[in-house]
Amino acid sequence: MDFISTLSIFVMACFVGYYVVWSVTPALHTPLMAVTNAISSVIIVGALIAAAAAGSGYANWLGLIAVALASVNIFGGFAVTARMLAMYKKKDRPVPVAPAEKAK
Amino acid sequence: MDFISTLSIFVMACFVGYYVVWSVTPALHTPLMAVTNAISSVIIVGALIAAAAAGSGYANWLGLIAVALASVNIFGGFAVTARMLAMYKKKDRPVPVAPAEKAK
Amino acid sequence: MSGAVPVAVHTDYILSDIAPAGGLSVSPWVALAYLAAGVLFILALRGLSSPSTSQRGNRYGMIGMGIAVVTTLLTHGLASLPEIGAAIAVGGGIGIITARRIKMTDMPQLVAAFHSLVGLAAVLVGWAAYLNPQAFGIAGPDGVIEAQSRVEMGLGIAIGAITFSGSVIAFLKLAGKMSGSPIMLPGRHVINLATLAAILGLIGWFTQDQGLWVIATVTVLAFAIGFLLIIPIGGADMPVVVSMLNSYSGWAAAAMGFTLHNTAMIITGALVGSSGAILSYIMCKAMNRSFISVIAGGFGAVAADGGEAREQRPWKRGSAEDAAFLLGEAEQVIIIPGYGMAVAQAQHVLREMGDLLKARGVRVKYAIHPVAGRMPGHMNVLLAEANVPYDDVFELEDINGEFAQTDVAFIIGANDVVNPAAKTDKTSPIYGMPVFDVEKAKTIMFIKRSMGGVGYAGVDNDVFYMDQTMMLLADAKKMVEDINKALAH
Amino acid sequence: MSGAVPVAVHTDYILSDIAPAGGLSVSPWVALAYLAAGVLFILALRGLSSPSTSQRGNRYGMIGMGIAVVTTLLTHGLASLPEIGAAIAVGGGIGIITARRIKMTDMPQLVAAFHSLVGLAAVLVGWAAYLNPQAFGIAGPDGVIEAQSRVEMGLGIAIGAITFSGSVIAFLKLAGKMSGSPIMLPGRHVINLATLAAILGLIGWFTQDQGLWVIATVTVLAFAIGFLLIIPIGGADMPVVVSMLNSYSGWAAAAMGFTLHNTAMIITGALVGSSGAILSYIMCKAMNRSFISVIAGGFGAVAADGGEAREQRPWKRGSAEDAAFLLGEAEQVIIIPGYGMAVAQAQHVLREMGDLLKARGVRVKYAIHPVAGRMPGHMNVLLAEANVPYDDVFELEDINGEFAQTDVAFIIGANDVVNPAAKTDKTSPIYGMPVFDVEKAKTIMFIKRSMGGVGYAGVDNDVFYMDQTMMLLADAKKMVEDINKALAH
Ligand SMILES: NC(=O)c1ccc[n+]([C@@H]2O[C@H](COP(=O)([O-])OP(=O)(O)OC[C@H]3O[C@@H](n4cnc5c(N)ncnc54)[C@H](OP(=O)(O)O)[C@@H]3O)[C@@H](O)[C@H]2O)c1
Ligand SMILES: NC(=O)c1ccc[n+]([C@@H]2O[C@H](COP(=O)([O-])OP(=O)(O)OC[C@H]3O[C@@H](n4cnc5c(N)ncnc54)[C@H](OP(=O)(O)O)[C@@H]3O)[C@@H](O)[C@H]2O)c1
Repeated sequence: MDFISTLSIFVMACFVGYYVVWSVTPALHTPLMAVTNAISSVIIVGALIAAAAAGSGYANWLGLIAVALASVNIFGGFAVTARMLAMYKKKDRPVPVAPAEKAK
Repeated sequence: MDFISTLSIFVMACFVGYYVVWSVTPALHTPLMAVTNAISSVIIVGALIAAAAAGSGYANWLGLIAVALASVNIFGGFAVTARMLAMYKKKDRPVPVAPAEKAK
Repeated sequence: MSGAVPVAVHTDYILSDIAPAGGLSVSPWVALAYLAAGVLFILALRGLSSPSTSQRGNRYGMIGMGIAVVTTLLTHGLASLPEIGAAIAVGGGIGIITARRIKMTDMPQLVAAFHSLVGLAAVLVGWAAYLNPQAFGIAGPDGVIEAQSRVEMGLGIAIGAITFSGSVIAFLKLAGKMSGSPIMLPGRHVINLATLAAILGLIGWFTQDQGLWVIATVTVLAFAIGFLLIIPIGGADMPVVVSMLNSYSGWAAAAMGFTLHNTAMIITGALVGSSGAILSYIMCKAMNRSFISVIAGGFGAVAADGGEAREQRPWKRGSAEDAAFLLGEAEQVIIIPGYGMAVAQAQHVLREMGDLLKARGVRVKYAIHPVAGRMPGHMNVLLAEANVPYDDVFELEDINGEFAQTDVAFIIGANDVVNPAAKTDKTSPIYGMPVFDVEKAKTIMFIKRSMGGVGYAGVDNDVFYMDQTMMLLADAKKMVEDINKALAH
Repeated sequence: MSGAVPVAVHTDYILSDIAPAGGLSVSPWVALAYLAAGVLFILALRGLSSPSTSQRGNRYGMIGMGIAVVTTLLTHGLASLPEIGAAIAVGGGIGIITARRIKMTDMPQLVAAFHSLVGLAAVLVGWAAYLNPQAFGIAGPDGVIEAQSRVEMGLGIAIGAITFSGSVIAFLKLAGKMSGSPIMLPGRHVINLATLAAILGLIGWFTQDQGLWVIATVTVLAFAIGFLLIIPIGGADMPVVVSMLNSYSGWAAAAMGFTLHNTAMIITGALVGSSGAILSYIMCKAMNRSFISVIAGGFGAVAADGGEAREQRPWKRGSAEDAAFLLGEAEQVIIIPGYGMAVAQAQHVLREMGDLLKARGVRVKYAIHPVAGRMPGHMNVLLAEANVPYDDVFELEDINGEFAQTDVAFIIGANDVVNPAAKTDKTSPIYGMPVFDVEKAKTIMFIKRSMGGVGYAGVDNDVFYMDQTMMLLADAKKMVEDINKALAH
């Protein structure tokens, strides 16, 4: 994969990002921040390569630490997003008539 | 440029196309058809390669014909789009008070 | 194996960087130029998101095309420049003259005609690539084309050929040079599927056998299926077909882009492909029909039969003077233009009428249904041509609530888009299509030429027979001219 | 040239396909898997266009991440699998527990904390790539890294380090572990620009000299500038900063993606980069401030001064019983929540209040300003947590016309977003920001803790002193509980 291909993909992805993010409904902007956080941990790919590679003890250790850090984000980010979205989900169903008890 | 890069660019471009076209205002759907027509004549790139290449008389001729056909589209498509858009443009200015004469 | 034509090595390139044995490896600057062209095309379509940015967008498109053409010429030799210049001049001249001369009402035909050219160009480019694969960097000196390129080439040629012949039929039907009524061959679905299967099979075979007969047969079959697919579709369904063919021309360009590893072509192909597909989808949805039912064809035929038993019920006829009086007294008038306005070329006199009414203090609004006319945005272009202010033009959802506060709903050459059967009659072919609630207006004026004429869907319209409806039977342009005369008095 | 550590050739790959001398050429299936991961991430964000598709979107995101991780492990050896598994387990465990435990009101801090981790991970990956470039396929056996990769690596490390230290400060300020007031160093703009220039210069130098000191200096300087950039920004501006850092973390991932030629990372980087940039833009625009003025810092300081001379004018205090009475009699109540509601965690009792009022036949609507609270969508999440029906929640433009027909505008912990100075007072720091027209409502109820407390912008609010305004001074949760008690009687 040469540089220009990579660049082309990047440029196209920037356009996609621009449009896809504008299409997110404002009510879901907080989950958006959480889920982008989770997916930006795709940096774990680099971390895994470093952790799995033979050769340099330092690089291995840095990789392993990075794997752990990225994992916090991945699991935490998706989980907290799922938790938030589940709240919105509830309200797609008909409104409960007397939900006051549950609230406290 | 390997196949997967090309494919990646294509996939991203499909997403871009999807969003960019949905963002076109319905009032401009006719100009949209005209301008997509014009840009799809980018096939002229292939035609030029064939027309410019030495080696095969047939391929040269096919290329030249394709160049001419694509040129009809390019010039015609952009020109007719410009003509249509100029009409919309007029109305961005304040409405003329007595334009009834011009209409016939 | 007759088609592989070994050629001499090229010598006349300026920035030659073709790796002769398979796989174009172009210089980064060239690749960057094509990427820039692709990005400019994206910006061109993006500009269409509002009328104020649209002209700039169109210019981006032109610049993009200029970059693509110049880059190609610089990298692929200027030896044949005179011939190429001549070809561009001839084609460009024809294109510009056509674009200048064409009437706005003929836009659907023009688009169909232009598509056919793109389709044919794709076929020719595919053939040229087959005959001279080294020039495209897809074969070694032995003339053997890479398998992947063969598939792409075959697909490009096939899609291009379908686009060509399909667009020709669509053009003929739209231009009225061929009967719009669907021509139904017996067993056509079987024939079509078999032909399609044959084309795909041959493209597969082509990876094994580079023979001329394979690609020639693919071409012929694809031309044939283009005809076969479009012939049974009624003239009124042509706009969906045109848009679908637009989409095809995009995919054909993309297929050639894969062969040439050309970013500009790939991006454009995807843009045009999506664009056509989305417009087809929008049209089908606004008509509440499935894409499959449009493509399966035969719609016009059924409709013409279903629309006969009519005119039993009483209805009221009005004169231009009656109409002018009521319009002049109104507080708010909503004008609903449709296909008939385009046929009659009544847009200019209609705008005059709007101006006359405004001068009397009447609030005038134009309501445009997403499928009014015969092409997406058809009415908008015509009203724009007639200088109707953009702010007076409303879309269905934005104005439909206003009919209850409207004195006159002025229907000019529209029919299906105001038919309440779409809301009430489950058996109607237009059931489910969103329509204007004209029946809520105090008075309805309905311009058409005769009580016998039907709209696109060929169904009767209850609005004709309503108490508050005044039928104005005449050619739309004539009728509005008469109304204007009466208003001017 | 001290940093190039030549290493042994790797032997333990399963699908090893690294071309050792520069340029990763991966198997098509692997590249396809990364592309699929990228597409799934796009679909994840796309799902957020509506609450009903959002959960599916989140699952797409998880699947995409799974594909990326598994693909990497399969192609880069399972030798260290136990260690890697342990690292994932520890990190994942911490992540899940945090996600479960965190209060919804603490979401801004959590996001900031998570960003800092992404930033740090990017720095570590960059360093690992520097120390063991062969593993990443960016250097030959001699350990000399390609120039282009050095630039990408340097940028990735620098952006990652800025993201890390900036996010740490943002976290500390948002969590109240550090004073929110801006800390202004003298000459900070000069220091910052010089540091940035030094970083870029060193990255340029790095292409010539692969020495450890270069990259180490870049790292240290980038950590420093992260602190320097964020320290002078007031605590209240932190949400814009968090979003901006989100954007940075995306660009850092993209830079590493260029190094690894990894489609998933490039796509994700672009998505996250755009997302953060657009959210920052939305926030700045909704506050009518320029991004530059936010980044230049010092906003909180000015505001705190400007907001002192107050409380000269008369105002009316109400009790919970008064409020309950008026609310119970109303036909329509619009509730405007703000940052104070989040601080007081009053969302659940507020929903209860809404239910009690609805049971009495009052129409209850919630109006959410785009920058209410401290983070985009902040109020929506809290109301969603409290089970407020989605249909009762309106955005600014959709509800602002309704205040004239509203009996009670119920402002709970909001302040700036209802301040009419934004419409009238050109000297106000919030001038030009769109606000709710609460002054058109018959009665205004205003919950805050004291007449002295100011909102984010630190300015006085004319609404306090209006004839129809009833100040309800108390903690928001306490006040609403009292109102609910009174309503229940
Ligand atoms: N816009 C698109 O993209 C698109 C695409 C595909 C299909 N369609 C279909 O096209 C239809 C469009 O609806 P529409 O309401 O615009 O038109 P329509 O339903 O086709 O009706 C056209 C009307 O105009 C009248 N008319 C024709 N020529 C006239 C003339 N010279 N002077 C006065 N009246 C004339 C016709 O009646 P007379 O013959 O009695 O005069 C008829 O009532 C919809 O059914 C839609 O689904 C639209
Ligand atoms: N949402 C975003 O993305 C974002 C991002 C950056 C900046 N901002 C800024 O944040 C501001 C948001 O405006 P806002 O109207 O939501 O809030 P605000 O203007 O910050 O006002 C908060 C109000 O809540 C009151 N309050 C605080 N704690 C309370 C408690 N426990 N009980 C009752 N009342 C309490 C405060 O007064 P007392 O202290 O007297 O109680 C104050 O009046 C805007 O200026 C916006 O520009 C928002």
